[in-house]
Amino acid sequence: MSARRVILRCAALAAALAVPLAFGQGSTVDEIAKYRAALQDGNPAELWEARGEGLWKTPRGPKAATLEKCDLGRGPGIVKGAYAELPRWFADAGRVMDLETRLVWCMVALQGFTEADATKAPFGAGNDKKSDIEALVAYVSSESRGVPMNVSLAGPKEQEAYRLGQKMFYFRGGTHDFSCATCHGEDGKRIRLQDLPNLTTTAGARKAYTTWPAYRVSQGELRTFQWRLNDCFRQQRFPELIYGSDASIALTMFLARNANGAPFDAPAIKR
Amino acid sequence: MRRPALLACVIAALAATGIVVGCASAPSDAETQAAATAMLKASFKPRGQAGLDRLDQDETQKLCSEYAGKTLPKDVAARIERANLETIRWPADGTLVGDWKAGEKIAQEGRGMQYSDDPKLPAGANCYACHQLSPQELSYGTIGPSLYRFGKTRGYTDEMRKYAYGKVWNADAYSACTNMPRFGHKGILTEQQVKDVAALLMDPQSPVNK
Amino acid sequence: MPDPMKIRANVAGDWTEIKVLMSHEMETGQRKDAAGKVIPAWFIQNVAVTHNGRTVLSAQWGPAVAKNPFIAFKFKGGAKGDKVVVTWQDNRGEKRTDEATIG
Amino acid sequence: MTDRRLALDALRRTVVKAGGGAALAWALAAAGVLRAGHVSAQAWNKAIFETHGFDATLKALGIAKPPASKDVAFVSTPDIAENGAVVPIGVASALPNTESIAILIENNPNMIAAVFDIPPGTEPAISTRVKMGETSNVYALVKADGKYYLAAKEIKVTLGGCGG
Repeated sequence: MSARRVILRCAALAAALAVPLAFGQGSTVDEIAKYRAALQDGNPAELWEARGEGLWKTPRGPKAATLEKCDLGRGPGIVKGAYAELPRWFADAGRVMDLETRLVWCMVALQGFTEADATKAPFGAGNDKKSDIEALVAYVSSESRGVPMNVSLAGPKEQEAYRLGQKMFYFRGGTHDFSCATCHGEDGKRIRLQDLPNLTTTAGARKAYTTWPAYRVSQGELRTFQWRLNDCFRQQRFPELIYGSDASIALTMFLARNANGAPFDAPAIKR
Repeated sequence: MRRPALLACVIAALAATGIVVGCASAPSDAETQAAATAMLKASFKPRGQAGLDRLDQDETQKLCSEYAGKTLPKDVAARIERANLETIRWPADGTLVGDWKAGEKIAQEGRGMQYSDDPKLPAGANCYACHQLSPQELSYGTIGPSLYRFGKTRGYTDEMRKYAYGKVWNADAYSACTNMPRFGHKGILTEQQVKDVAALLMDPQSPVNK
Repeated sequence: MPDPMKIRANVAGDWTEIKVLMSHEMETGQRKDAAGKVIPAWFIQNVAVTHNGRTVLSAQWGPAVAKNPFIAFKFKGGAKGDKVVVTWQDNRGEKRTDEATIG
Repeated sequence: MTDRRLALDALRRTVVKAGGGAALAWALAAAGVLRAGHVSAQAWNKAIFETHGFDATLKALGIAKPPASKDVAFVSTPDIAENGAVVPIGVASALPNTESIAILIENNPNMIAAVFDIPPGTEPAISTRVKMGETSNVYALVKADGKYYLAAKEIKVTLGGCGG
């Protein structure tokens, strides 16, 4: 029925025209703002947050351990405010990590999962293929709501990740010559009717970064920042970004650091 | 996630090729660029029609990445435009515009060249993602300029038809480091498709010119 | 087993406001999977909300209710500390009941 | 009290057809007779959820075309939905003795999306979210004091972003 048609249209895009002539651009934009506002009250991301909290506190894996001793950077078990300080350097892992790579690391180190198991299905697909990581990210990130972003570049590896992430942002490639900057390098632009944040400015990076993870109504799923990057590169016509790869973390570092100072405001809800 | 040693490898590789990486000082821009490129190649995997070769930059992509966010020097811009102009394959039959109705469909179609797309299906150009064209379509983007009344305002001349075709085939030939893909040059669109898009812009009967 | 609901129940003056989020696919039965096979319909059909054993809202739904359904409404007579109970049942006969305390 | 409500009106017919039992349990639960959580049966009026188009739907409900009422209003309902998979709909009735509120989407394959029964003491206003396959008229069908009333609104469905 409707959902199928919605998806077909999504895929084909061609049908995007359901708005008749009488509607001016101004009112279209206003009405879509109203639509987005109406969604704010009652965000299904809360369902993921609740499931994630359960997963965090339940003994799991070969070692039957909880994640309550997982050190997200502020000390073992401290979840409050952790997301607002990530990515960061972790000496025990010898690597700069974002939340998702850190969660995988904890699932391996504390719970005894293999890395392959922990990263098997990072992006959920419906009730039969729920992602534990998406739920954990929803929970952990929700514990930073209202906390100002405070990503540190104190260490050399953190600085390096930031520099490489910046380069990556401007890297043009693929069949379409797209880089991140193609769509996210200027103020006030949009693709179709979708507003594009200018991620090269503090204001743009803040607005974008602090509203991920988010419940995507188009997918009915809670999506993380790794997913956001993965899907951007798909649309950039690049090959697939490897989950938790160095490039994914470097780019996250670049964007998260640029958002410093802004209160974190997710999980959010988006189209 | 098994790549904590990657950056170290990159640095080692750079050192091996004779680039000295200072320990205390920040690396040069070129060194960072090289490290970023190496990191990128290790961070993607081939999927569907998108192989790792898509990360191999051609000269235009390399220069446009290097100068992104900076002013593009005039001589570099001229070099890029010249090189890209030479790539344009003009139609053997001399006809530069095709069917605007087919062009409208191509302008609406967002699929093509993504690893999630069926490579057997023709790719679209998704012009509306970035441009206003036919006034009936209100869901258009603003990354590129409005092309509404493209032919009507510029005149239905041979020169403009040639420009429309050439621009769709290889936009960098006319504007170095533009955001616009090089649809013909990169094999996204066929010659006929480029003609059809040109028709959408240049046919007096096209809704774009109404 | 279905995931728990998220229920908010807050009293302000005479009115108690209830907001419920349910974890459910709400599959329409008209979509196809990647292999072209129809994905069977799977959706919540009945919902009931009770306060102190009295029904304050009941509903019948079709598959056009959005995935991970949300409802919000108000009723009179709730007091801080009272329990509100929400139950749903879907077309597979699966059921979920959760409760919340009015705050 | 149960027969005052739209869904239950229709439900009774199902109950009769199905021979009672299970369906009745839900009806009773909905009416607050059984304790919540003790409902094991399923009662759902299949007939009213399988109609397409306005006339067929009214017929399934067993009613004539109701008059439009200014006392039935859409609240917090946008004119344009950025994505048809989730369309917020709010309906409020100012009619005395409102008994039920139904949401109907004309161009969906099945027109009735949801029926809410409003017992005394519950505000006749409900917010929820529906799916829409395409731009369509959306109706709020309210039963109050035994009579039906209607409000209509067109909601346009568009899609943004790159697509695909």
